[in-house]
Amino acid sequence: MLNRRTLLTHSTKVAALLASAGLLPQFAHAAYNAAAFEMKTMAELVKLLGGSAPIESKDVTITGPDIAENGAVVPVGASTALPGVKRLLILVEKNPSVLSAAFDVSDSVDASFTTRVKMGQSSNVYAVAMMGDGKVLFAQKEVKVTLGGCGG
Amino acid sequence: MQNKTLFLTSAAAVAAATLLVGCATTPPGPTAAELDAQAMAMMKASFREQGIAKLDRIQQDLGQSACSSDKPPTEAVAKQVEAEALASIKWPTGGQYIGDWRAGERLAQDGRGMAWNNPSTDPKNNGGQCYNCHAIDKKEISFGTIGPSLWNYGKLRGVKDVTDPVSAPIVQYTWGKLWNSKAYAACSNMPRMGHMKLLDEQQIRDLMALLLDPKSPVNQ
Amino acid sequence: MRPIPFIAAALALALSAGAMAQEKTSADGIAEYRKMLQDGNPADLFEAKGEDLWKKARGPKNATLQKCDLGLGAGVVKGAWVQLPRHFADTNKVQDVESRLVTCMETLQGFNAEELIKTPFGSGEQNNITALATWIAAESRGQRFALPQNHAEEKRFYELGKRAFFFRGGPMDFSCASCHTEAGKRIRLQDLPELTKNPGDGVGFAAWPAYRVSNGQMWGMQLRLNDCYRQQRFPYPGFISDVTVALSVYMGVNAKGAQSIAPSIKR
Amino acid sequence: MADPMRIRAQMAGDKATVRVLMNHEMETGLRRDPAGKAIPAWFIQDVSAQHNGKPILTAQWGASISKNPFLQFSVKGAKAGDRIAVTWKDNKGDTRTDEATVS
Repeated sequence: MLNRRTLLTHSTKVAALLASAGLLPQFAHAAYNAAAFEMKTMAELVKLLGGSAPIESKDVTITGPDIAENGAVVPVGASTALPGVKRLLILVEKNPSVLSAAFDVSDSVDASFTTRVKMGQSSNVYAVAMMGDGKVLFAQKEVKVTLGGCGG
Repeated sequence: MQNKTLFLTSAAAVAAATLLVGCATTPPGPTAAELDAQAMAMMKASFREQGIAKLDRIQQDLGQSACSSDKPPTEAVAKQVEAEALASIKWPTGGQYIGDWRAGERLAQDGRGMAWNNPSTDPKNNGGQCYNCHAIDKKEISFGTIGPSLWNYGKLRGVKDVTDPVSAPIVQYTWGKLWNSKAYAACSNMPRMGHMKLLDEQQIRDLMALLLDPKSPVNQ
Repeated sequence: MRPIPFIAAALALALSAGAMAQEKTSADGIAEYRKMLQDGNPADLFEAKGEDLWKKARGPKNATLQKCDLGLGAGVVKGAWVQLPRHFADTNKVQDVESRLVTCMETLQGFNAEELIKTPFGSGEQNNITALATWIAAESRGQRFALPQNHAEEKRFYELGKRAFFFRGGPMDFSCASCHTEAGKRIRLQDLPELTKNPGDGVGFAAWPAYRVSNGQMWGMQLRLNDCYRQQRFPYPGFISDVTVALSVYMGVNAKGAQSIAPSIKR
Repeated sequence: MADPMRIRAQMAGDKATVRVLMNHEMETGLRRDPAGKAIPAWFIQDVSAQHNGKPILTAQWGASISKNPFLQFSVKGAKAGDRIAVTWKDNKGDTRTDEATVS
């Protein structure tokens, strides 16, 4: 509820920013896709981004711990050695917004990124590779988030 | 204020050293008793009240002061602490010992309460914080090890029916342990849940159910 | 026929170790998680900020801290951390790193010490003190703790710290000793260092300051001890009050020989 | 102004491994302060990197990236002495660029 309203105001703000995007050439071709960060499921998200139905694949790798001692910081990595990958996504199934990060892959970098995400509860995390030919491949892994000790 | 205390205590230490210097080859430091007194003064000077955490919290009762060193209290003192604790136990109204294990599990998981950032000292705001120190339901992997495992607590002690008189001794002991742990061990690490008003009677009943109810997941 | 008893024995062993095995698995999982966080500790951000603050002219006197004496002489930072807290002749006080920084910020930069002490953790100059402490600790990374115990006040503070460590109070009867006098114990999944002796390299006193992932904050020993007392359900220990410095002397002297890994990363 | 990033870029074979730590709150907008008031969302949305001035990476982040974000990636064909620049921009329009030399 709150989420949607906040995101809507963001979209307006982002639109305004885009008008002045000439000042930031490196962002000129990459408008922030606020709608993508509103999606609740992988299927919805991939559809929005124009990909075909996602298929689980051994050629995509998701890295992360089996157990996260704290959900505020969960290290996750997405990678693939497949040629022709355009975009790598990191998703957390049970977060309010399923998409955490989207990386545009160029020839100058490996299709391999590591970052850290917040997780509200134990959940599957996904690495999703969007290929140049429209195929969408993914890998998944379950991460258990443990409760903290003491009074917090 | 802090500075003044330090100045006064060091002045006292210097004075003590000067007095003794005539009869010792090396200047002796303060005696153990002097250090005890200085430590108490330091505790008083170093803390201030914050929210619900008032300064009376560092005024020790007999049991607290008896268990405040790296050595255990003498047997006589320990016995006195235990006897006073046993006498303090409030047994459940109407002999009703057992509540709802589901509510007990929620309490056992909850580690909140009584800290200076908590809004009130009302037991309704407090958890039992049991998993901080004990394994209880096996399904919870995030458990502490300061206390013993409570997995199968009732089952291991042969409790098949909590109302059966055969179970009465263990039921009563468990209530007493939760109400005032010091009744059975003067320097137990466990908080006195009932005696210090950390939990109310109904909350303790619910924890009792978690531990003793044959239907509780703990006893499967 | 020979292998059968062996298999049976192995099976029995496996069964009896069942509960243990599950515990082992979660412990391994947590260890793996912690290892993943080692590379890229956000404490680096605070370390860099602290170094800048040390060298930057600030305060009413518009001076740097580069003449601050952390115990090894004016401006000597490397190695100072593993000898703190210690007695300082100019203040005639046993001081930890935060307490000493307050002295230097007052004398060299003209800050008001009372104001600094009153500033809550996580705001204003208190954040700067934490960043400075982080950098100072980082400059001694890998060195071994060797707190001096020559001065009478250093010895006295050790004894006072020991008494504070065992002091039981509050509505839950907790002392530092409730959790930290035995090896191999945990609260939930958090390992508890045994602080009455050297708990090992990079453990306990030798692991702070640390970045706390749970709240994304950088914690020096002052904030670490403050939160210990909050969890002990005690009243509020004053910033750089005697009890906090005395406890650090007690833990620091006990940790003699332990290698400092600060700044580290913690749950 | 935002505090600087920490960027380390080290050669590993024929690639440079880049590790970035950014100073940012990464508020989700879903939390409340102690008084019960919603804390507004404030997070990095766009991240980009350049190798000797040439754009090599763009990314979009949501509010679920952890506070004080960490990012690791590898740059092909880099060599010691090259410059790696990283830029972020948050939802309030604040931006920061820092640079490191490959070692």
